[in-house]
Amino acid sequence: MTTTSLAAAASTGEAVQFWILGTVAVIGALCTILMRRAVHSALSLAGTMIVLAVFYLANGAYFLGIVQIVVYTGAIMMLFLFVVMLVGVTAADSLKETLKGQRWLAAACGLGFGILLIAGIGNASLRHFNGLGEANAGGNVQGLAALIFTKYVFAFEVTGALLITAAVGAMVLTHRERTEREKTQREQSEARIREGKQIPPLPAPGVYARHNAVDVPGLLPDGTPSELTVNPTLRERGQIRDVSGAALDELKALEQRSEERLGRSEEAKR
Amino acid sequence: MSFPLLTATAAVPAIGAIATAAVPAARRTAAKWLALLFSLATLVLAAVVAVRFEAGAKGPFQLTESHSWIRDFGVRYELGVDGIAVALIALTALLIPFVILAGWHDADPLEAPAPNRRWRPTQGFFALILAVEAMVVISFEATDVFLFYLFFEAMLIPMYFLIGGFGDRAGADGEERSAKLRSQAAVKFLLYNLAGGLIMLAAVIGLYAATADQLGSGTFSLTEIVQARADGKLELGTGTERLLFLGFFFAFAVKAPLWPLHTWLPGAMGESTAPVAVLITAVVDKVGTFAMLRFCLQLFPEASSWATPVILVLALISILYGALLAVGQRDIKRLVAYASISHFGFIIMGIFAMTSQGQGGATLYMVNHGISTAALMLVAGFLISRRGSRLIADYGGVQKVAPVLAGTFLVGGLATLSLPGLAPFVSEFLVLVGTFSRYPAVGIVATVGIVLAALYVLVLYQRTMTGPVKAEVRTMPDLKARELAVVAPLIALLLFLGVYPKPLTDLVNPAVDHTLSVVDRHDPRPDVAVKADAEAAK
Amino acid sequence: MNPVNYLYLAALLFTIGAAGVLIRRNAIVVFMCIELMLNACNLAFVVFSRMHGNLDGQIIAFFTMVVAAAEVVVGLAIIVSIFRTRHTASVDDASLMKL
Amino acid sequence: MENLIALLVAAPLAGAALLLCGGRRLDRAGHWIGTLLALGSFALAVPLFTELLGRDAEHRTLHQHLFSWIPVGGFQADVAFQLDQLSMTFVLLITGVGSLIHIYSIGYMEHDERRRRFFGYLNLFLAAMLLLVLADNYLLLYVGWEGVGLASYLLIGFWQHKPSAATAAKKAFLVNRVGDVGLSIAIMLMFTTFGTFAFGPVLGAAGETSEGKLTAIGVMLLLAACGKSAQVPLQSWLGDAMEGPTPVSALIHAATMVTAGVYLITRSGAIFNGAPDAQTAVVVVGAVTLLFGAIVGCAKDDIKKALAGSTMSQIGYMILAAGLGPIGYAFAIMHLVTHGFFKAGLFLGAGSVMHGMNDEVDMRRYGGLRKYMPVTFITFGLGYLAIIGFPGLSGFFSKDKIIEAAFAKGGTEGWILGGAALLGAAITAFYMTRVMLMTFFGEERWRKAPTPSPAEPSVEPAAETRGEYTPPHPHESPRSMTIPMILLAVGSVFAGGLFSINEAFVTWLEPVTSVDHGHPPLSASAITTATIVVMVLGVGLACLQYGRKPVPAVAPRGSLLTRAARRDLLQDDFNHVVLVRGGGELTRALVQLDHSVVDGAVNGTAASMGGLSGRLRQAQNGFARSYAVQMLGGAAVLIAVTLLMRGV
Repeated sequence: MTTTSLAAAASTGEAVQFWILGTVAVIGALCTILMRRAVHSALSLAGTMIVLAVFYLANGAYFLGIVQIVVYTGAIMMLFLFVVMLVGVTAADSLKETLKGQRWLAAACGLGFGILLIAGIGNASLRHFNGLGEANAGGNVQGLAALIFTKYVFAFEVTGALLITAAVGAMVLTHRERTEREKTQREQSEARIREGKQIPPLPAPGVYARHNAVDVPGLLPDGTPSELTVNPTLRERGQIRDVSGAALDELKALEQRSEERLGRSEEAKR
Repeated sequence: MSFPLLTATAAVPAIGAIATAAVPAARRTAAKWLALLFSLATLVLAAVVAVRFEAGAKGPFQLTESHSWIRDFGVRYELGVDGIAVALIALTALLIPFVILAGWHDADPLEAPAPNRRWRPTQGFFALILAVEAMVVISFEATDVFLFYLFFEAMLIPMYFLIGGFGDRAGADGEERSAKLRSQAAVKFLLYNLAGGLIMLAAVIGLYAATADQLGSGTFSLTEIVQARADGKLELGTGTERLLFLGFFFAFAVKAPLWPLHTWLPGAMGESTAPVAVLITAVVDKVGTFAMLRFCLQLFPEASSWATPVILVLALISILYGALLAVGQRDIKRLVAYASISHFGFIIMGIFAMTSQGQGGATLYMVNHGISTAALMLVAGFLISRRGSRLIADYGGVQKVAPVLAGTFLVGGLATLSLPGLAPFVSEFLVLVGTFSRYPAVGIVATVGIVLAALYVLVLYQRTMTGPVKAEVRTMPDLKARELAVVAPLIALLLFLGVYPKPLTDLVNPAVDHTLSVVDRHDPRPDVAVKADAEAAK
Repeated sequence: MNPVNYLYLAALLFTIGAAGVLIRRNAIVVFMCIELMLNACNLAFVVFSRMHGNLDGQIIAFFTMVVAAAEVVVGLAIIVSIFRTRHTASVDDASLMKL
Repeated sequence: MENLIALLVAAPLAGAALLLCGGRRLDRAGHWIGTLLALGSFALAVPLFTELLGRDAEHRTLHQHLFSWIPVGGFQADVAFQLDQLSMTFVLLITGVGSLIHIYSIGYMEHDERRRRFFGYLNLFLAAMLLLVLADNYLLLYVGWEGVGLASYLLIGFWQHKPSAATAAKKAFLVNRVGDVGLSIAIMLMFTTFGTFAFGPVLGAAGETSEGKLTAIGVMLLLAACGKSAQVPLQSWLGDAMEGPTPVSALIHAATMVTAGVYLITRSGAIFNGAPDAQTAVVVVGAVTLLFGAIVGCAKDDIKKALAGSTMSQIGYMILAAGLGPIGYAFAIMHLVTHGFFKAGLFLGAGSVMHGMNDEVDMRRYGGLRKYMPVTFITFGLGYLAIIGFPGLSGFFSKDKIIEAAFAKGGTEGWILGGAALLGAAITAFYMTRVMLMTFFGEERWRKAPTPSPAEPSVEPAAETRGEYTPPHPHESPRSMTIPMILLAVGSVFAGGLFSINEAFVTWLEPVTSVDHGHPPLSASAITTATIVVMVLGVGLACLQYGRKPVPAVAPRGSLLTRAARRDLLQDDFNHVVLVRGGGELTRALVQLDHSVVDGAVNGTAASMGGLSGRLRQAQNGFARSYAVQMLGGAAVLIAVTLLMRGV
């Protein structure tokens, strides 16, 4: 779209776009707060953000629109997803309220707040719009750059410092300092021997099944699943996909078929 | 720019406080001597102030210093003294060395400190005393309302720790309980005074707003405001002025303390050690009455006149009530505390009698009461430290085993009942005359206080010092050299000021006259003179 | 259509986000809601910049994004470490503000 | 010459300072120093007296201005002395009798380890008393006034280990303090009325103000006089004051201090002359007291208390005379002086008796002592004759004049007052005779062991009655004690006569106390004869009751009046019930009030605050989300406020 299209009164096209995407955005937001699983929240939030990106573009903030998509939807939301994975995708927290009266208070405050906000906007005299025509004349990015590196250069620098600090902080928070020297393989094996239980290395998952997914436990010769074979984290979350039942059925079928074949062959001998 | 004498007078004890606090824990004695040294240096400076001050000179304040401090709010670092301030600074600087000397061993760590006994850092004790001195001195000097308010409030912090942190060794009840009572008393002291202070803060801000409103640029300077009011540049509405006055007066009445805002005093004085008690009643409380004279009257003349009747009645109640309760006390220190309440009633009555005798007397009263209470209280402290009990009933016949102690105690008591020949008589009589000449009824009722004073002092003396010697008292040693060195000068001073108070009156009179001229009240003329005028007119 | 509607939308989104913060217990979701609120603000900024015809609003929005990024990084790190120690990401379980 | 006046006060003051601050190292020489300084003060007084005599009557007033004491605004108090005939009389009496009693005390207090302090106090008293009579303004007089009060407090309570002594001292000081309030109010009135309180201006301008003011001042002065001179209704302390050592009773509570009230009223004559109502009050007080004291004196078995009662009544005479105005002032002072001699003599005699009877004070334990202590007997006897107004002795002249003056008041008033005075004279004769007989005549009751009597609580039997009773060995007192007694006896014999030789004393005092001779309805001779007659009656009555039949060793129950009189006519009981107990209740109630109401209000506020905060802290549940709710709510409120501000 051209800079001229950013006059005070928005075009009909923009109106249509606003009403459609706006609805989407709101729905996305509602999903964000109502979905029981974090993943779904994250995804619906991403949706809302993309819609917002579009709105940015529509408002002549081309650079911001792109940044919104790249940084937010691309980076930040992915970061969210990573953490969600780390904490547990399937873990769905109950929406049942534990704090007494919290929900009502929240509803009341939120509602009142929103109403007040909208009322404020409503009676603010925002009739007159002068678009970004001349502001974006030299190109939006150039305009921003000019401002950032002249007027807001100090804030810019500070923000940079903030980012670095944040990065370092994240590292510090997540990084665990080793309290003792890492054990050599020899020491580990010796320790194992000394403990006496589970001397050989842990069995790999899915050995006896025709599976090789980490969340599927290996089956013992009698076909029962062995917890040992699964990563303890998954075990804790109870995210073990127990396939032992299916596997046993398959095994039975296999034996039957093989018997049939063997039986035939015996008859042939006589 | 001459040598900032007033700043120095306040700064020396402040530095002393820091230095004393910095002395390593092991060197307790060194800390004591250091504190004593600094207090004496302050005394010297105060003497210099008194000498450099010319009583007759023009202008309300002398030795003034003025620097801009918080420009945006017109807060200035303004110091200046009038005769009243000089007298009180001298009193403070004079008493502190005795307080330190009297409390020489009060803050010594108890030998073999048991777990339930708190370690009492000597350094802290003396540093706090010096800190209090510094703040008191500067609030006597401050002519900027905000500056005054600052230190008026800041004073509470060291006082709080002095009251709550250091008590008599092993009171009649165990250390545990006395410690609890002590902290309660300290909290009460703090809360009372903070409440007063906050109300005053509101009034201070209100005053500033008024000045900012009408003078263009807001100011806290006493002289400027008084001047502006005199010139009619600054017109406070009647209602406003009265509210502001009440705001100021409330704080001062709590500090003074005036009935019914007095109940913090007996606790604070009863639970703290004798030197601290002296510090409270003889030095810190004086700031309240002093501020009534300097700020309430000069800033709000009309309101002061408006409030006079009520205040006089309250003062009267304080006099009689305090005296009666003193009679009823069973605890020596609390008795002295209630006696002080009665005396503060006299002071306030004198201030608001609005006569030169009344206010001059009130100022002398502040000084004399400081000295006399110090004498009585410190001797009582020595007595209590010997027997380890504050209850009057635990004593008896001390006079026989420790005559010097009893004698000094008696002199202190006689000063408290303002016997002629001792300093307090002069001031008390002046206050009475000053009040009587304008409000005869009030003056007459107040004289009842004289009789009651005799009653509680003599009853106290009779029960503790005379009669058959109690068994616990039999081995009581007489005053030691250090204690005598504390009491003797005080008594000498009491005698001197009782016989020749002229230096003090010469110092005070001009200031009082100035105050009265600001308030625009004049002494009533005697009938005969009036009649003579009438004849002359005919 | 009047671009003011964008502002209404922003207000709505902001309120929804706030409500989310209040009712969700999962720290991650709470964070998302905060992001939502920030975005709502950004939208408002952008619209304002259009309204006044200069780019300062967008600059602010830009800074907001950067700060949000930083905040998310640190916040998520905190969540992770909390999860490590307490095996939960519920904000209610971390009621350490009460002594 | 003027400059010596200050020395009069300074000498004993220095003595007091020296002895009280000197410490133990002065113990040995203390009493000599004290006595010497007292004598020195007397030695100073004599040349001053001659100086005054040398001048002519109008210029017999010396002034000495030391320094300005309290200058505040219109309030100008100076330390300045005025020595005129009135003051001079007192100075001689005080220093003279004082010195004698110092000498007497050397012997009397010989065995007391705190003798140095005793002399210190005595000197202090002398200084204060001299200040009182030498001051030239009422405020300085007030200083002396309270100073003597202090000295008497210290001396009454000198034997502090005795609770009774300590209590008596406290009582004396308190009752005096009540009087002092009167004096201070009087001074304030003077200041507001005349703008000054120096004798000259005030008395000079007395005429220029309203009678009401003068009456007020006069009544207040009278109150002060009542306190100091033990006049009804403030007399209750004098009886107990006998707890003090006998020399003290002689000096302070007989000769000098208690007469300060008379001095005050005489000195303020100008004021009273202008206020007849005040004068009436004075004479009433005087008359009542002289009867009151006399009656009490009849009932007491404690010799000192009996004498105390007599002192009271004699001072009643003086006050009465002073209240009569110019007719009486001079005679009041004259009686004061003669009384100073003979009463001091009597007390010293009593002291010497007690000294010989190892401190027994109950006259019922005396008897027939005349042959054991002749000197005491003779001196005491002369004093006795003097006080009952035996013709020719000093008491006769002074008292007779007062009675005349009382009649001369004129009208029924005159008759009443004169009658009272006569009656008083009769009773005086009665009880003094009683004392005389019970002590020096009759059987020697002290030989038998005493039986402690329930009827008379005030008498504590001396030497322990436990075990077998060892009777005392009455003996004459040492020289140091007898000599003063002799001198005083001489004084009490001749003083009155000397003064009356062509009215030397009256003319001497005239310039100060304007004298006018009233005209009694009866001729002077008639009154004199009447006086003698009633005196003889009283003596005769006493002889009948105590001379003829033996005196019971234990006081009989006695009539109602007697029992009342033994209890000081129930005046103490009244005080006890009304003041002591009532006051006690009041203070106790107030202490309660202070704790529960005044303090309680504050504590209540604190408690309620605590409760409120306790409720509030439940909001701080530590859950981040509820904090978030509060934050959002707060934000909402803020927005609402801003919107409202902008007027929605």
